Amino acid sequence: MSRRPLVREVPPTSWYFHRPTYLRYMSREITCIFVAAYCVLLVVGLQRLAAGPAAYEAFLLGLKSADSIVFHLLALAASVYHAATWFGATHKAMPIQIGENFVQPGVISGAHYVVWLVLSFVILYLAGVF
Amino acid sequence: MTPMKELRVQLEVLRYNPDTDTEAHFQRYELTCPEEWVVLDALNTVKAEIDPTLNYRWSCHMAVCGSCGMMINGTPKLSCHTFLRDYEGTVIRVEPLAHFPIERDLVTAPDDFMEKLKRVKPYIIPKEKKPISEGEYKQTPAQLMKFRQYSMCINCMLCYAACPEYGLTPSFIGPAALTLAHRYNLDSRDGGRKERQEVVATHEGVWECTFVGACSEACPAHVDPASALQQMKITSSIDWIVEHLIPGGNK
Amino acid sequence: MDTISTDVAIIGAGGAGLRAAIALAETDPTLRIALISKVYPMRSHTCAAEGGAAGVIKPDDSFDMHFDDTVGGGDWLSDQDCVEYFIHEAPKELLQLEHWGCPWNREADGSVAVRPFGGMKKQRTWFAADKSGFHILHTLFQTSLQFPSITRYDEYYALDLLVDDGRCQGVTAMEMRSGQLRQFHAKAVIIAGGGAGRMFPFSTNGAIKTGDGMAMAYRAGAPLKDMEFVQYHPTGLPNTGSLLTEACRGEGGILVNKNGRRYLQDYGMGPETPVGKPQLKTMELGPRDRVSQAYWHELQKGNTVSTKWGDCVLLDMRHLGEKKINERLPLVRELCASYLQVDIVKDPVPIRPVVHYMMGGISTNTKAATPLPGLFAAGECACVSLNGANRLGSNSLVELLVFGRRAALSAIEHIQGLPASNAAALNTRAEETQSRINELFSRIDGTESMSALRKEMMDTMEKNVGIYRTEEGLQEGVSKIHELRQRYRNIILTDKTSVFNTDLFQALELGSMLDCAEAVTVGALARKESRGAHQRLDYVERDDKKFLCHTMVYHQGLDVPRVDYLDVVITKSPPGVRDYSGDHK
Amino acid sequence: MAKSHKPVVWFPFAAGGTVIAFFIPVIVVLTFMAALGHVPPGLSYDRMHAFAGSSLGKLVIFGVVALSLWSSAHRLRCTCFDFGLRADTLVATVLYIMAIAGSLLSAVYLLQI
Ligand SMILES: Cc1cc2nc3c(=O)[nH]c(=O)nc-3n(C[C@H](O)[C@H](O)[C@H](O)COP(=O)(O)OP(=O)(O)OC[C@H]3O[C@@H](n4cnc5c(N)ncnc54)[C@H](O)[C@@H]3O)c2cc1C
Ligand code: SF4
Ligand code: F3S
Ligand code: FES
Repeated sequence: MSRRPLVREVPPTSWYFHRPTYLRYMSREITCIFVAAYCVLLVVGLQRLAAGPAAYEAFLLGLKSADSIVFHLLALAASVYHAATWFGATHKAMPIQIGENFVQPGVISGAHYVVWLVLSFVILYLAGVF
Repeated sequence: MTPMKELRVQLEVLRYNPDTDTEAHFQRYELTCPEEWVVLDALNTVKAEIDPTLNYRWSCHMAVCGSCGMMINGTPKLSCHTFLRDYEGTVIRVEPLAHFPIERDLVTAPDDFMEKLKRVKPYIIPKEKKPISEGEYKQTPAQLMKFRQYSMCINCMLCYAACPEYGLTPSFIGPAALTLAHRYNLDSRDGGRKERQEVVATHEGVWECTFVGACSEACPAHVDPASALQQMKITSSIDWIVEHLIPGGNK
Repeated sequence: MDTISTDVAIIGAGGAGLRAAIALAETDPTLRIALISKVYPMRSHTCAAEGGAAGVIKPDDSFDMHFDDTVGGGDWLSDQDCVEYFIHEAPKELLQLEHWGCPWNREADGSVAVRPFGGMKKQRTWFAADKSGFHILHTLFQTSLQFPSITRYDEYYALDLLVDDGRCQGVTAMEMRSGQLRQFHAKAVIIAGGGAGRMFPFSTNGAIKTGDGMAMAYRAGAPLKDMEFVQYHPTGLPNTGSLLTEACRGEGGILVNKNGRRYLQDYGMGPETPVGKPQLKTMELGPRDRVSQAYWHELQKGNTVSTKWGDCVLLDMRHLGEKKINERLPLVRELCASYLQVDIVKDPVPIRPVVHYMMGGISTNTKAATPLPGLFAAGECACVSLNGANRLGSNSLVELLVFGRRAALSAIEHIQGLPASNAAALNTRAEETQSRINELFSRIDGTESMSALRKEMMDTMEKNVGIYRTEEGLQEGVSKIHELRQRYRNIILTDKTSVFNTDLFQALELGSMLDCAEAVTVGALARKESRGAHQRLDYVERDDKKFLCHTMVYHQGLDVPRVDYLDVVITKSPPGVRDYSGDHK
Repeated sequence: MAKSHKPVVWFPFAAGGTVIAFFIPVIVVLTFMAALGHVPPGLSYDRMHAFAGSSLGKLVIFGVVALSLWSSAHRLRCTCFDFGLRADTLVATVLYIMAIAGSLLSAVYLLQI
């Protein structure tokens, strides 16, 4: 008798349960569901804004519900998680070499976080939060 | 002389022999080993003293030849660089590298990987040819460092076993081969990027990668294939823009 | 049995085999080349070489100096015509590798950087961090992928040469994944099968270095040359035997005994040089044979440190600082951290000498030709008599390249106008191999266990053919190995299946190692002098009157092999004194 | 093998990923405050209308919404595949059309302001 290699198929619908790494990856990927849903909310908000003050006020008032709070919490968690994974990976996509050495990953992602925080505060400030 | 501490080791090894088996099954071995040993040492002891019919590949015992990749408790690892002390008190499950056909026991068939390596043209396609008598191509340390990390790949295929996209879509050229293309693309002596793009920029090339990152996590040589692939996605995208959106850009 | 017809068959796809294949393909693209290897090319043990490769390139260096270092380092047992050819080819080959993309370390101006190495008067070792062999091997392998005329037979285990009409015309090899035997009919055969360090229990060599190539040629009638010269590397990890490259000392690491004394000064390699300022060709940069021998003396004097891994001396690199260590010796740091749990930045590492390299091998001339027509050999399996009685670190990697290429050119010369071969006769030879395998499989009355036999061989080699040797010990070694060869005929295979049967391959490898081990012991017993790596406690002096010659060992079936001698080629450097006392005497 | 046209969808995906990372969290915080009943002054009709009325405002809002939508749609496409939904072309078509539709709608609304 001779060769009879055993081919093991990857189960297409459940593979990500096999390793924690895969679960982490999938959780990063499914943040997009919440982000997408939130974008839909933004589009609706724009429509209301275009429809006049009454419609817009109603829209803002409509946000005030328990469901909406839960949804916002999920969207916030998803978008922050997305941001963290994104900043953590930019040094891979766009490494910066100065002379012989590469800028440390921590420095690049750190710089991103700083810009992020500043930007967020500016926006919050412009929105009159403080 | 301080005596060496010993560990009781339990291995659960996937066995498959095409001559006698229709399916793979686990076999358990128990033995006592010095605590500083690696999984490969334990396997070698099993083969020499318990079961000579157990088969696996190894050679260097110093994590450089790339022969001894296996799934250890579900994670792709070099068995010569996986320490028993990290698994104290547990059963260590040893399986052949995932995503490759099992030839026998822990021996897999790497044909697909070997074929893909070749496809990316992993050799210098010189920018300008020059005879040996004219000496070396000058390359500054900075130019060297640009690609050095990507030249460290030992072809152990752990990244292929780690990458789910390769498992799901076996036509994917995969992390190590693509990274090797990137290594030559980044080399100041090389002028072959355009040729390699014919493979790199296809569907089966970088675009099959969804940046899972498991390849880089698994890589024992710290090559970071995930980063190479991300960089190639960016350069390939720029290529596309130049070719399609800039008049005369596809020359 | 399937027959594969080819022009040149190469056995071994390490540095030497790949270099030969590329040279063949480049020189004559119409040649069909079969590259046969029992492991995938990049698994070959060339990948483990760390330190680097020597070639004259810098303006302050000269061919003469490289010549003198090599001949003196080899204790005048090198053939000087061979050394001459080698030193001139070396830089060309290293540049060729550079053109093929090898990531050599560089100077700030972009030229290739060199580092100091043991026994070398000048800095001339090209390096790629401490992974030089790895990069050489991968560069060669990847370069070879562009030549369609090279057909690889990966994981084919070569068994016997096919000899007919007084010339070598092919080889039999087993496809490991199917267990099928194939015969390769070739006009010329190049063996590049690597070393045989695995005869010893404690070795830097990978599992594949079992001397198959040497044994194959030896059984086919080609003599093995200078096999008694076995190099011990002074700095191996005491548990795994993994190598800590000579570059550790080249960069400034020092060796100390349990009293903190840099003991090398007591063995003709002093006076002491300042710590962290290594001086070429003295103290820690003495040649490997001397440095390893000094360890043995320290052990006798009770000056070694006793650790849980046995007796050791200490290699101290702390003063190099973390930056330099990470830059130049990252692999060394990693190896010590993971296998010994010692951080070389903070602590000295316990080390001891470990079997490393075979100076001896299949006898070849400067053209890489063996005395058997049609058979060529290169790399560690060959003894072209470059390394003499002691190889200088970083000459071997270049030897692979220089003589790998040379073997290819000689093979091309050989196949011009060759008479047609007699396929039927070759077939008969191949059938003999098949029967040998069949007999091994069908043997049911075997009583010897392979792993037990292997252990006895290793123990014998360590005990009787180690750093220092005696008449008595060698006598015992010869008769023990001879006995093991007889008992080997009685080993029993546990695994009798066909696919990737490593039980079978280990048995075959053991056979190869026993053949080589016998050549080593017999040669060592006959050489009643001390020279380079061959040190006898009962004949402590070098004896140029009687032994300025190569040992040639001929296979005699199951009998004790025949020993003969061949003169050393001396062209311009008469035997002299090996001086490693540095500049200030 | 022909070269892939993936860059057409991947480039906006990557740009969108960056936009999401930098902008969406803080925007979520703003509407979250509204959800909690403390509408930030900047979210009042007047100020939003003024902002969306300016051409810079239009551009910013459109950029954020369109790129984020696109990025999410593309990622969702890959995720569907990862979950075992193998009708990739269909999934891609549906999701990309939805993203484009969302972007067009927001453009229309913005132009109405
Ligand atoms: C740890 C270490 C470090 C070293 N460092 C240095 C250094 O810094 N500088 C230096 O100059 N030298 C160094 N050396 C020495 C040098 O690396 C080796 O001598 C050299 O690599 C040998 O190369 P090779 O091509 O002859 O054999 P290898 O690379 O060992 O290849 C042997 C080939 O033969 C094949 N083969 C063997 N048997 C069979 C068979 N039966 N059938 C089919 N194929 C077979 C194998 O598959 C393999 O492809 C070092 C050696 C070691 C072990
Ligand atoms: S990239 Fe890393 S994991 Fe993949 S083959 Fe190379 S060394 Fe192995
Ligand atoms: S794991 Fe696979 S998907 Fe990409 S980042 Fe690595 S190749
Ligand atoms: S044995 Fe070489 S990598 Fe493990």
